[in-house]
Formats: sequence, structure tokens, C-alpha cells
Amino acid sequence: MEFTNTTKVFTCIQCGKCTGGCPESGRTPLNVRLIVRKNQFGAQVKNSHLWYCTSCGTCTVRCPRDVKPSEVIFDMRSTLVESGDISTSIQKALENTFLQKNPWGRARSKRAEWAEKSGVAIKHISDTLEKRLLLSCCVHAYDPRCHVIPVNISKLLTYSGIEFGILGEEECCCGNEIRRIGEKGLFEELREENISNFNRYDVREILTLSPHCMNTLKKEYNLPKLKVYHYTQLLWDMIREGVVKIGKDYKKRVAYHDPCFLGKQNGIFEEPRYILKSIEGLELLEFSRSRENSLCCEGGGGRMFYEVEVQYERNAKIRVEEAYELGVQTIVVSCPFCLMTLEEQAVEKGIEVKDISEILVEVLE
Amino acid sequence: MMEKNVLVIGGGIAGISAALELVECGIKVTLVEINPSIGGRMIQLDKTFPTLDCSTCTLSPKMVEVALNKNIELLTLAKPIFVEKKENRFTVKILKKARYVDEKKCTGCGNCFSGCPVYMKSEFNMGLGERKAVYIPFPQAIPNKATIDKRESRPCKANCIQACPINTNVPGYLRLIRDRKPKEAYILIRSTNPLPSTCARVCYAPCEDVCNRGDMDYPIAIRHLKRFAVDNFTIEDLPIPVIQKNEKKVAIIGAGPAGLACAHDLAVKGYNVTVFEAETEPGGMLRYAIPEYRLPKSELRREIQYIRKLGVEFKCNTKIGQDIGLPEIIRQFNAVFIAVGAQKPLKLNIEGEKLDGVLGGIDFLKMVHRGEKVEVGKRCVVIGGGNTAVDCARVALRLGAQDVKIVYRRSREEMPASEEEIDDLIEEGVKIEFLTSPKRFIGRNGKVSEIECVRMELGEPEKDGRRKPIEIVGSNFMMPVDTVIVAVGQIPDTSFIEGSELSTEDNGTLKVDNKTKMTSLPGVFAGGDVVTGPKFVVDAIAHGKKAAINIDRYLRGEELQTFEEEKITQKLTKDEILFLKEKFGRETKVRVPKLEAQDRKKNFFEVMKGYNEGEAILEAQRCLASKIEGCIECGECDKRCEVKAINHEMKDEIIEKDFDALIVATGFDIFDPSDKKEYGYGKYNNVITSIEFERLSSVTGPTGGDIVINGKIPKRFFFIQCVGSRDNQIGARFCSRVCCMYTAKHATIVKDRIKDSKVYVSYIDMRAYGKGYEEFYKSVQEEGVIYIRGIPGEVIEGRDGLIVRVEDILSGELREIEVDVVVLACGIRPKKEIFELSRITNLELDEYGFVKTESHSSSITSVQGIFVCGMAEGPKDIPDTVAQAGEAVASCLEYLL
Amino acid sequence: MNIVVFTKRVAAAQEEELKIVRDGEDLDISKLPFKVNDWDNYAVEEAVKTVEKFGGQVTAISLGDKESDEVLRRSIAMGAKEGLLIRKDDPIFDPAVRANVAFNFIKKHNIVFDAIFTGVQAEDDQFGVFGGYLAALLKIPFASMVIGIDEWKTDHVVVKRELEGGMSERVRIGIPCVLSIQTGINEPRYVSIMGIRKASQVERKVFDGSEYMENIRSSIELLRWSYPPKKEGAKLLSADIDSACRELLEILKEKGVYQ
Amino acid sequence: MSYGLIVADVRKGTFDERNLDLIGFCNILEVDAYILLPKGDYDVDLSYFKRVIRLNMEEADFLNPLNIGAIVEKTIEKFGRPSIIIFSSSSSGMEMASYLAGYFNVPIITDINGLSKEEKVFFKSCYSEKVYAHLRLKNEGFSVLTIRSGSFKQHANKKCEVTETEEMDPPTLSEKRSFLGYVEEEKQEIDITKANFLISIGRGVGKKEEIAGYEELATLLKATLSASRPVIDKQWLPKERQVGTSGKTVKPKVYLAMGISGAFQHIAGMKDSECIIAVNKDPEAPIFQYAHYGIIGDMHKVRDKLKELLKGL
Repeated sequence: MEFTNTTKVFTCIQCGKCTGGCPESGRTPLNVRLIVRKNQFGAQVKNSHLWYCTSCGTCTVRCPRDVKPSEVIFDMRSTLVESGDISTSIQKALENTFLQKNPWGRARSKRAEWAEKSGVAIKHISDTLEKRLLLSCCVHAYDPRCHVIPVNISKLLTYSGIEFGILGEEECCCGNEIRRIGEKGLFEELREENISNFNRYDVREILTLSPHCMNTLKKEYNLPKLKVYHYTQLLWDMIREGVVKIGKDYKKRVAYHDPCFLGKQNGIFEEPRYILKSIEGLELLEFSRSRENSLCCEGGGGRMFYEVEVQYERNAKIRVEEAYELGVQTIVVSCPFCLMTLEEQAVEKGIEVKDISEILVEVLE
Repeated sequence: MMEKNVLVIGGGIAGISAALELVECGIKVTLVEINPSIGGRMIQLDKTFPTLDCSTCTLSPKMVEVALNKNIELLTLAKPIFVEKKENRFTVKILKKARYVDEKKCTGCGNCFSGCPVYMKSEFNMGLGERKAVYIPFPQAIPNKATIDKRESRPCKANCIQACPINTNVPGYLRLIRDRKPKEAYILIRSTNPLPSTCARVCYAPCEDVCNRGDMDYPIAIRHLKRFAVDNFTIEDLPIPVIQKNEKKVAIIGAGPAGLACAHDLAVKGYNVTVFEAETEPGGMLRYAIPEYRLPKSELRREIQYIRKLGVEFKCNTKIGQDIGLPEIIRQFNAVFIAVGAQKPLKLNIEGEKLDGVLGGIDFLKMVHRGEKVEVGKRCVVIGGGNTAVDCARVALRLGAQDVKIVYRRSREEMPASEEEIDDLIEEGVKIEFLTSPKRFIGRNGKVSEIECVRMELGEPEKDGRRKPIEIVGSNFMMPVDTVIVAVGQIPDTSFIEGSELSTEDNGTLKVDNKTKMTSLPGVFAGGDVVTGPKFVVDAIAHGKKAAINIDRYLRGEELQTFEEEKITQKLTKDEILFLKEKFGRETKVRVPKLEAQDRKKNFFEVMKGYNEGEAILEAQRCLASKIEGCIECGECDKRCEVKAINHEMKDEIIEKDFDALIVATGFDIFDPSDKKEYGYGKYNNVITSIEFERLSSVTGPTGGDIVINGKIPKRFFFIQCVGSRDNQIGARFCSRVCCMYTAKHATIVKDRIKDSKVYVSYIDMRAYGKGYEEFYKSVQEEGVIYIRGIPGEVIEGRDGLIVRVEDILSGELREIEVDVVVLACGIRPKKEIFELSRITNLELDEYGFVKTESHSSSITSVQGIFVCGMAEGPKDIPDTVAQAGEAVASCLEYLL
Repeated sequence: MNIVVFTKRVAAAQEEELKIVRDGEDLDISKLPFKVNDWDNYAVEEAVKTVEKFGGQVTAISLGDKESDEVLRRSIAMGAKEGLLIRKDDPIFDPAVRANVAFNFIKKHNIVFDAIFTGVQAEDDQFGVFGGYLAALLKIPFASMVIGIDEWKTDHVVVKRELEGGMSERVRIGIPCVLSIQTGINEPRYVSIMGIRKASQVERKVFDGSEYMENIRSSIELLRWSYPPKKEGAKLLSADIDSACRELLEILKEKGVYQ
Repeated sequence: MSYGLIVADVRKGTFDERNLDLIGFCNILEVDAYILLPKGDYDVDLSYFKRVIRLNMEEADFLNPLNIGAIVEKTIEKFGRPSIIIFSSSSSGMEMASYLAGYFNVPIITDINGLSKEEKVFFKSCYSEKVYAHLRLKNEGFSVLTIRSGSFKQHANKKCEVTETEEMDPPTLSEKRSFLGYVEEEKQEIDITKANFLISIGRGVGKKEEIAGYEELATLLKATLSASRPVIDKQWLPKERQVGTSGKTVKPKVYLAMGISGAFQHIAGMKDSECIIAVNKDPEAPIFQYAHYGIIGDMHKVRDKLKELLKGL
């Protein structure tokens, strides 16, 4: 296999910190350090090993040499993608994204189906004055479980008189996961399509619902003039400024699970917690592994579309067990990937998993 | 040859070595050190590698040598702030920070530390131990003088101290509560108050009235915070001080707050104190007038019990002038303190006051508290508007009266009872008939059955500023009643003075010299309500304490002290308020927890409940004095310093001096691993840094050399190397050079001190350069220390300790190792101050911030006449540092001569 | 060895609501995304795999509008040597016509091949005729539903054909021949966007489709479109488990998965 | 009067039920049904046909598309031109039909599933059943048609009073294609994507011990067992049996989902199945929105009942 060396692999001193912090190492054959090492040598890496990476970014954030091992892995994946040597489930996701701008290949025309559930009038971005774009993730758009998130946010914004618009059918996958799967060309196309949409409608700020979208828009799109933020940031502002008022109790023991793309990769730790702390009766517990050290749910980096071949105890399951031992009744998340992966495991433990907007909508006056 | 003068910047091993060598060569040296003591990092180390010599033993003599050498001028707490090179001389301005302790007077005795309520992390012990705001960093400090760590001035005027009749150090104990030291807070309170628990419940808190925080939002709930301190202290555990008994006997008449306070203070001073009390139990009004729901008697008894333990004898059921005469007492005792209080209820002097069912307020309360059965009937009316009236009404309610009313002739504004008490009363369902006055009591069969009342209106203000109530003619009405309690005030009962030379004032109080508390009879003092008329508990205590001081002086034949009653309190100015609001914002007062009205009005359970810790800390940190770092200028140190060395007015100085050359030996900083969240430093208290480990293992450290963490001796250790070294992300790509070896040293210390310990060291590659180092590394391994190649990715919480996740690179296996302690071998960072120094001296630094030197000579810098040695130039070990100091001196001499 | 693959660009309708417009006369596919016909994708992959194994080259031919160039680029990205577009902007619905056009094209340009691969059917019209029809016109042997090529010799191939009920048969076929490739015969490689971009640099020859239409007339008239009878959610079987299970077995039989 | 020439759908000596659709189709169009049958002992009621033409050739040769042209030529020579030549839309039917149409260069319509007799319009589905195309033949000669199975068999109810049976010698057989034999599916690796009939079990299965019962059911029904993620996660079935976005995408003829509520991820992996049958206790389970048939009931009870019925058969 041939590797591109766009990263700083040669500054790697093989300290092993990447492996030591990797949420997949020890339980799966993924050894980040070894992959970087082999990359230094141009030696063979077993293809399948590359797909264990969840793109949580822990190795990259912590690497003392700033080698960006995640990027090394994405580069190597991209070699596989170029050679066409990828699993059918990943292939399907990519082809679907090419075709319908979402990895499930669901009709683009149904992208804004959630809007009907909101019960409020949702404008197209072109019909708005402030050009504040609410950008949903493909997951929000097509997973019925996650519809509630854009629905809640649009309700909250509408009731608070905050203008926003959506792209509707024109909305297009942000490509965060696509880039991490290694399909750089497709990522570029998605980026171009999105940017041309933003330009066409003179979008001024983008309210993202998924940390994954926020991440790529902020870091990989080069949009210096656009303000990109996550909805927890806006919600906290709204609470702090009294635009929305919390009027009811939420008498439960709650733990907030930091999504990798919001937390460790983008440093947004406090806003979601502020929101939860401002709710009467809610007892906010902390996972031992929280904030920068939050345990990856394993939803990202294409893992949503690709199941690795070894079987092991999933992080989501471990996470739910941690919550169980803490006595948590509700795990609160702010990322659709986390919502889906954790909820799947939490059902059996009798723990609820909720998006933070779901809680907020419950306690509003 | 002209005398040469060299400035050495930095008092660590490099600076000390350089200074000592320079004076050897006849050069005069000024050694400036930014810290209060010289010694640098090396003095913090336990042992040095690879020889495992005691670091303190090696360095201390050199430090002493510096102190003793007349040719070394030592300036501590100092740093150069301006350097100008003129021809071959450097003009240097040195900022010498105020120490607030006169170095010449200070003997280093350490008395000042003990009273200081401000605990701070000890820099010497890397925060593992505490020091006070006034402190000497470590016993071997040079100079061995106290320093006050004053960082900013107190934003408030500390009126609370002034307003308190006994000058309680309120900011001090609030600070201690804030710092989770309620026991220390209690001790501080107790240092001026023998009845803290009582005051914590019933004091009228004049401190709160003048609290500057009240100028901003709400005054601090000081009394409740005192209550918190009291609740968190078991008085039974309070040790009896060593008392030097004398032969002198003092009689105290009346076991109320004044008497108790006086007895306490005199007993501590060694006097034989006998307290005469008419009632069956000591306590006075505290015992017999203040209701149980405000002050549980058990609390009072515990405080009195402590006074008994001090040797005070109580003679109860002994009424003066009845059971024993005053002259008799004066004859038997060397001094007397009269504190009988004001026990006689005032009368209304209206018709029917003698009827059955008409009771005096204080009499009523006493009856109840003696345990006598008092029938109040269904309808009870209390006449009066003071605290006694309120107490009577609430007691009557608790005794079963269904309809309790207070009749008061003025409006609520004029009511002298405390706001809080009035609120509670109304909450409990007592009605107040304002602007109403009784005209006469009408009886049936000799028992009161009705009151004829009349409505009042307010007229012109009287002398005391309150508006005079005037009867509204023809507004008379009848009020049916079963019991009437007249609580319109008390006066002292001074009948016992008959036949003595003592006399009373016109208002019936005992005549004393107000400034000394002595009566006209030498040796007979008086205080409390008997002198002042009904006042507050803390005023009585203050009198008792003042009397105690003067009784002591009297008995020792000293001149009596005169006490000024004047209180100066200062409000914040508008600008100050604005500034403080901006800085700290509005903070709501933490609500004082109390029993709900329906849960309390039928019983005598204590109404107020104490704060829990969280509430107390939250409230205490509102104190403006608690908002500042360092000294809060509470005055405790000053009180204790015998040589009066404390000087809060001291100012920073700038010393200007010329030098022929400079040697920079500013040393280094240690990487702060807080940002490496993955290691949990700051989150888990068993993750420590290597320098903290040094302190922990050092005999001069906080544990005296026992490696104890969280009260336990850890068995499993994990040392992580290269934390903050070879790290691009923090801009430190270099190897810190010393970590491999000092970690090996730590590992061997653990193995040596904890026999069955398990020690892991993780490393990237082993750097053991230097003579004997390789052998040292080998011997450490032979001791059973397990070296793992690979740096852990994270430290997470395990079932029974911390789990270190590390890839053993040599096997490619990810290991999750459970340990008790993780020690982070933090790397070397350039000293923060070097950047400033570089700016003022034009000294060039390398890309990391170390002083750039010529390649062939490691001490020659980019500026002629300025030399460098030690870590300021780059990471190196102690032998190299000392060697480089020598080289710097040699280069310097070469330059100078 | 030369393999010609016919590949078609089709509208991807699976996820979409397909709108019938103009009173049933037309289908509105303007908003649908277009893609390569799934079966053709397998055919291209099989052709590429075959030449990778036995040498030779793959020529991809598409009959369609100018956008059909996309599927040629894709084929090239997968490994086809060249791409030929028989450009015909009006869609040809009748498979017989399509086969005749292809036949004329092959004859006119004297295209030499050892085998022609087509997909079993196209996703849009679902005729499944083109390969067989063309083979007959060319008078060369044919096999459809090919799910495996077991042997490839100079004069013949042995292929596996999919039959019903999980059965398959093995047949030997002389070369040249036409094979209609069934899905599942392989796992088509992923074609990355980069790959397609690179493929764009290979020239695709374009031929005017009308030139091959002489004397060809369609005999099929497409009258209109209609929606199939509307399906409303799941048809619930009896509440009684016994009868529900019996009904279930009936359905399985009807669907031909259980005899 | 012209006739409809049915090319029999036979395989391994069996006369397939699908032929009934062809007969029904002829009946609706009111054309006489002629049938071409190879040598062999087929269990077929010949009274459906006006004429039965027994070809003196092996089944395998009969099913070879390269021979069908010559056979039809010979038939026409002998019996005149039919109006239509019809096949069933089976693997070989389609193969032969397309080749035959090309052989004569005549029009062909495949997979007919309905018709309007008056207009002579045939319906066929396009775009995966989304729409039907209404097609009319304009030609004068004959056409080739293939008929979707199950579409017309209910019309196969007309018997002919007289059935003429003719024997016919085959034409020269093509050597360019020869039948080598049937391939027995090697039962090595299970590939659920290739299965025709999947029984898929989900979280509702509850305990590992229950799995065996479903394996037995799958064996009885000759189905392949697959599962949704929770079952795979618990390692009750191997990874390769997982259906869903992160597992395999399947399109079997029948997908019998038992105890699967229908998470989005799962649906994405199976929604294109031809026929989805869902068994679930919860009538609100999302799977019912995608299923064609549903049984609201306990999956274990359904399993046991099915087993009972199958064993009793």
C-alpha cells in the first residue's frame, strides 16, 4: 500500500501516548502508534485495522509531537478508498452520499421532513432577514428518533422570536464523516456544494445541531466570515439572557456525556452543563471520564456505517454501565451519534438517553 | 584595583555558588532573590541523584554562608526592573517588595503565624502543605524572617470588628469558614468570646448592621456563620489551657453573660473565681429569660460547663443581700464584680395591674424557664414592643394560648424588637395591635378579663428620635383577655447595695466609672445590664471582659485601663461600591434555614437551623475580605508579635545601584500538567508532580518524609516521564535532561521506604548520561522497579485506585495498570520572569526562552558583561549547574579584571 | 481479450416519490438523482476483474443522453480502457430498439470483442432484454443471470447462471458471446471522486445515436403511466396465532421461497 | 385463429406452477394456448391446452436459448404463426424470450403483470414497482411476452375439450452453448446478502437459549437466519449475520422480521426486500410501517406454532 505523507509522521518519537489514550486500543486490534510507525517505514498495515478508528481525535489532541495520528489514519483510509478496496457498507454510505447527499441514500426531497413535526412555520433561509441557518445533520434529517432535535430547536427559536431558516431539500451532508472515512474528493464536492449554498443565500451564521457538522464547518471549510456554533451555545445564551425561562423541575439524576466532536475536539464543555445546572431539581452528576477525557461512543469516523470484525464490549455499553453505577437516570447528550449509540445500550439498563433539547423543552415555562 | 561589584540574579544553587565564588575572589556581590528566601529549587529536593545525598544538608551551609558573608548583600523579595549599561557599568534598579515585617526587628519566633486566619498553599511544599499569610517559607530559610503575603488591599473597612463590643475577628473567621476550617474559625471566635454558642444564636449582631457588603447588596449573615463554626465544634473537646494559679480570690455576683465572661477571663489568668447566683442555675437572663426555641439550654450549659472546668466555682441559690451581704463578700474576696443584671419589670402604672392574670414580662419568662406551670388561658395579650415582649408572646403561643396579641403604642417602625423576631412572630400567627395603648385592666372575680385600650397616633419626634404617641380621644375599646403580660422594660434591682458605699444613677442603674468599670469602692467593679440598663448579651460580655482586664490590673497593682466606647464605622463610598459591584457582582445572601412556622409554633424546638457546609462556604465567601488573596489585615499577627515587627504600612522600595557585571541565575519553572487533562492532575489527588513527590518524600516536607497520600501509605506507584518535555504542543520540543534520573531516584526512594511497593516507570527512551548514571539506572531496575517503554495515554479512575492505560511498546500490548499514585515527571520550562529580564537587559533567548549563549562557552550571553549559569541557560542537573556557576564566575572575572 | 460492457445511466427512484405528470403521459424524473444502473455496475466490475485476470481490455459503451458520460467516466475509473457514448438525447424506451442501435453501432464500427457484458436489467424500465436481444442479432451465444465465471478459455467460457429457489446451473458458452451479469457476482469496487476526476482525463468518444437508427422502428407504444394499487402499511394477519401462521406459510409459498 | 405459444417453464423434470399464469394469460386474451414441452414425464394437466407440442429433446437443450429460435421456426412451419409467444419471467424464460425476440427481431415486453384486454394494453412495472407502464404493441407479426408469476394464474380455469398432442423432432441443436450441470449450493459460508429468504431476529429474542429454536425454524423453512444489532452485540449470532447500516444490506425475496422493532439503522439495511413480514408484540413498532404483512404477537409463540405446522406437514 502506498501512503501519502501530508502529515508530520516523521516527528513521531513513538512514545505510545496515542495508543494509551485510544478508546479502541486494547480491545480491538487498533494500535495507532504502530500505524504511524508503519507509515514512517511505508510498511504494510492491515486494511481492516484502519477502520477501528472512531475519529474521536483523542490521539491528535494529546499527541505531544503534534503528529495528528487521526489524520494519518484518514490519509491511509483515503488510499483504500482510492483503490476501491473498502467494505460494502462503507461503500454504500459513500455512494449514497454522492447520490443523495446523505449516507443512507434517503431521498433528498425528504430532507426536511422533520419540519412538519415541529408545528411551527419554518422558513427557507432565503425568506429570512437575519440569515441564520439552522443546519441539521443527515442523522437528524432521516432518523425518526433524532427528528425531535431540530423540531425542539426550531420550536425554541420560534417561541423566543429568534429568526432562522433552513435549506430544506438543498441541505447537503457536511462531509465530516466522509472526510474521516477517507473520501476526500467527495468531501470536497460536499463542501463546495454547501459553500455555494451558503453564498447563494448570503448566510451569516450557522447554527449546527451536530458537533460533527460544527467541527468540519469550523475547521475544514475555511469560512472566516461565517459564525458557526453549536445549538447548546445558543441555548445557553438564551437561558442566560432570560429569552427562555425555565419554569419546571426536572427531578432526576442526570449525567452529561461529552461528545468528542463538541468537547475534546472543540472545547465546548461548559454550556451544556450550564444549561443543565440552571434546571431546578436536576441533579447533575459527572462521569469520572468527562470533558477532555470523555469516553468515545464509537459512533463517529464511519463507524456508524461500518462494523468492525472483532466483537468486543462496546464503549456505549461501558458508558451506560458507568451511568448505572453512578445512579444516573438520564444520560444527556448533545450529538445525534451519541444519542443513537448510547440509547441502544441504555434501554436494557432502564436508563434514558436524551438530547439536551428534549430536557429543556420539558422544563420550559 | 577598584572594588568590583557584581549583581547575581537568582538565589538558587546556581546563584549561591556564583555569589560565594565571587566573594572568594574579592568581588562584592548583591544577590537578589524574588522569593522570601534563597535556596531555589534545590532546597525543595529531598535527595540528589545519583549519590542520594541529602539536598538540604548540602545546600543549607552554603545558604548560611551567604547570610553570614559581609560582602554579599542579600535582597530577597526583589527583582531587577531596569538595567542600563553605561560604558562598562550597569545601572540597575531593583524592586524590593514590602515584607510588611521589619527584618531588623523580626526574630523569626513564629508567634505571628499561629493567629493568622489566612491559610495559603505553601510554595515550598508545592501546595501540599499550608502556610499562613504571614509565614517563613521553611525552617532553614535565609533570611529567617517572617513575610506577610499581601497581594491586594482589603476592599472593605472591616467595620464588623469595630462594631463588635468584643472586637471579634469577623473577617478572620469568615475566611477560615470559607477555607473549610470551621474548627479554626471556632478557636478564633473563642479567643475573644467565652460564649460563642450563645452569641451565635442570640447576638443582635451589630457587625451585620455595619457590614460593608450591605452597602453593595446584603450584609453577610455573620451570626449564622458563627453558628456554623459553633455547630462544627465540640466544646467538650476544647482543651483546658495550662493555668498558672494564684492565690487571689475574685467574687462575681450574677452568673449572667457579664459575670460568666468575667469569670472565664479571670479563671484563665489564674484567679480563684466564685460566682454567686440567686437562681438555681447559672446563666442569668440567658438561662431564664431567653426562650428555649432561641437558645437551647443544653447549649448554654455546655458553655458554662467549660467555664466550670477552668476552675470557676458557682454558688447558686445565693441571693446577694439576702443569703449573703455585699460587705461580707467584699471582705472575703480580693475583688468583686457585680453583674446582677436588670431583673425588675417596669410597670405601666395603670388601673388593674395587680389583678390576677397580669404578669410582668421578665417574671413570666422566668416562671416558664424555671419550669413552673403557667396558665395563660386562651387569650393572651402582651403589652410592649421590645424583644422581651416578642419573646413573651411567642412563649405564650407555645404554652397553648390560642389568641396571642401584642399591644404596642407606636408603629412597626419604632418597634425596638429585632426585625427578624417580629417577622417570625407574625409568621407564627401573633397579631400586633399597633398604635394602641392599654388604659386599664378590668377584672372579674379578681382576675383580669378585659383591657380597655385606646388608639394612638404619632406626634412630634421625641428625644430619642421616635415620634411621640398621642392618644386619639374617644377611640377607646375593650379587648377580652385571659392573661396580660406587661413587657415594657426592666430596671436593675439594686436593693443589695443598701448599706454599702455604692450608689445608683437616676435611672436606677449602678454607678461606675464607665471607662474602667470600677465602682466608687476600690476593687469592686460592675458591668452588664446593672450598669447599662437592659442591653444586649454581647455588651454584657464586653463589660465582663473589660472588668476582668481591670480586675487583673487592680490585683496586680497596675494602672487601670480605660476603655473607649466610641465606635468608628465607615461606609463604602459610591465609587467603591460601583467598583466592587463590577468586580464581584451581586450575590444573594444564603437563606438562613429555619423551622417552618407550623412546625415550630406549638413547641420549643430551636427555630433557627444551622447552615450546612456548602451554604456556609457560599455565604462566607461573600465577605469582601474573603475575596482577596493573601493577608486580610485582620490584625491577629500584630496582636501576637512581641517585638512589634509587623508593619502593614510598609511600601515597596526601588533600590538603584551600579554594578560591573551581572550573573543571571534565575533558574527554571516546572511544567504545570493541569492542561494535560488526560493525566487527571488536579482532578485526582493521587496524581502528583515529581516536585510534589520531592516534598512528600522530604524530611522537611509536610509529612516529615513519610510518603503518605490521602492518609494512606500507597503501595503501587506509576511514574510517567516526559510530561511536558519533547512536546511540540506546548512549545517544548527539548528533552528536560533531568527527569529520567530524578524519576529513577524517586523510584529507588519508594523502593527503599515502602518495602512491599510496586513501582512502574514509563519512558520513551532512557537518558542516563553522566558518570554513574547508567549504573544508577541499572541498580534501580535491580531493585525491582519495572520500566515500561511507552508513555501512558491516560489515567482513569479504577475500582481501587487509578488505572494507567499504557502501551508497552516493546510488546505492542495495551496495559491497564492499577496503581495508588501517579507521579508526573514534569519537564523544565524557562522561568516566567526571564522574558521580562531579557527585555530589560537585551539578553537574547533561544526559541524556548532559555538564555542564549555562545556555542563554545555556555555562560557567555549576547550581552557583554552579563553571564548566565544554571537552568536559566537550559536544562541541566545540579553538578552541571554548579560547574556552570564556576564557569560563569571565571568568565565574569576574566571580563572584569 | 476484449470485453465490451454496456452501461446505462438511470434515475435513482428507489427512495423517491415518483411523480406521474401530464395526465399519466409522463414521469417527472427531473428532480431525481441519476446514477449508474446497479446491474451494469456489477457487469463493469466483472469485466474489469476478468481482464485483470486474463488480460485484455474493457470498453464501456453507453447509449443515452450526454449526461451518460458520467457512467463512462465511472467505468473508466473502475478500469475500463475507453468509453464510447452513443448519444441519443431522447430516451429510447423499447429494448428492441436499443438492441438494434447497439447492433448497428457494433457492426458499423466493426467493434471486435470476445464478450459483451450487460447488466441483467436496467433499474428504470426493468425489461431485462437488451443482452439477449443483442446476442441474437449478433448471432452469438448468450447467457443471462450470470453469477459466476468459472472458466475463461480462448474459445469458450464456463459460467454459472442463477436459477430459482437458490439453484444455479453451469453452462459452457462459445466465444464471442453476450453475458448478462446478475448482481452479487462480485463486490463492485468503490469508485472515489478522485478516481472519477482522474478518469475524466481519458477521452470518451461520442457518436451521434441517430446515425444508427435507420430503419429501426419501435413497435411498442407507451400509452401512459399509472401507480400500482396503493399499499397501506402492513397487512395484518389474523390475531389468532394459529391462523396467522397458516397464512404466513401461504405467503411464503406464494413468494416462492418455501415450497 | 391465431394462437398463443407457451414455452413451458420446466426445470429438473418439474412443470412449474408459473405456467398457470401463462395459461391464464391466454385465457384472458381468448387465444388458444399451444405449449412447447420437451421430452420428459411432467406432471401437467394437458387439458388446459389446445395443442401440446412434445419436442423430442432433452430438457437442458430445450432450455438453451440458442435453440429456441429454430424450435419456434419449426413450430411456425408446422402450425402457422402464433400471435404471441409467451414465457414466464423466470431465469430461463427471460433468457429465452429476449434471445428469441432478437432472433426474429420482433417486439418484446417482459414481466407483464396486468393487462387491459379491450385496449390490448399490457402493464409492466418500472422503477422497482413504483409505477406501471401501459404498453401496446403496434406490430403486425407476432411478439414475445414474459409474464410475471402470480399475475394471471387464477384465470387458468378453462379446459379444452380436445387437446391435440403432437410430437416434433428438434431442429439442429446449437453447439455454442451446452448445459454442464446443476450446482448444488455449497453450504460453507453463509452470506445473508445472497439469501432469498431471511428470518431475522431482534432484541425481542430475550435470551441466548431461544436462538436455537429459531435456527431450527430456519432449517425447517430452508431460510437463512439473520439478526439485528442487539443480538449480534451480545454475540448470540456471528457478526456476518447482522442486518443494518453497520452490518449487511439485504434484499431477499422474503424478510421475516421477528422481535425487531425497526430502528432506523436496521430498516436501512432491509427495506428493499421484496416482501417484509414482521412479527412483533408491539403494534406501534416502526417495523410495521415498512412491512407488507404483520403479525402482532409473541415471536416465540409464532415460532413454535410455525414449527408445529411445518412438522405436521
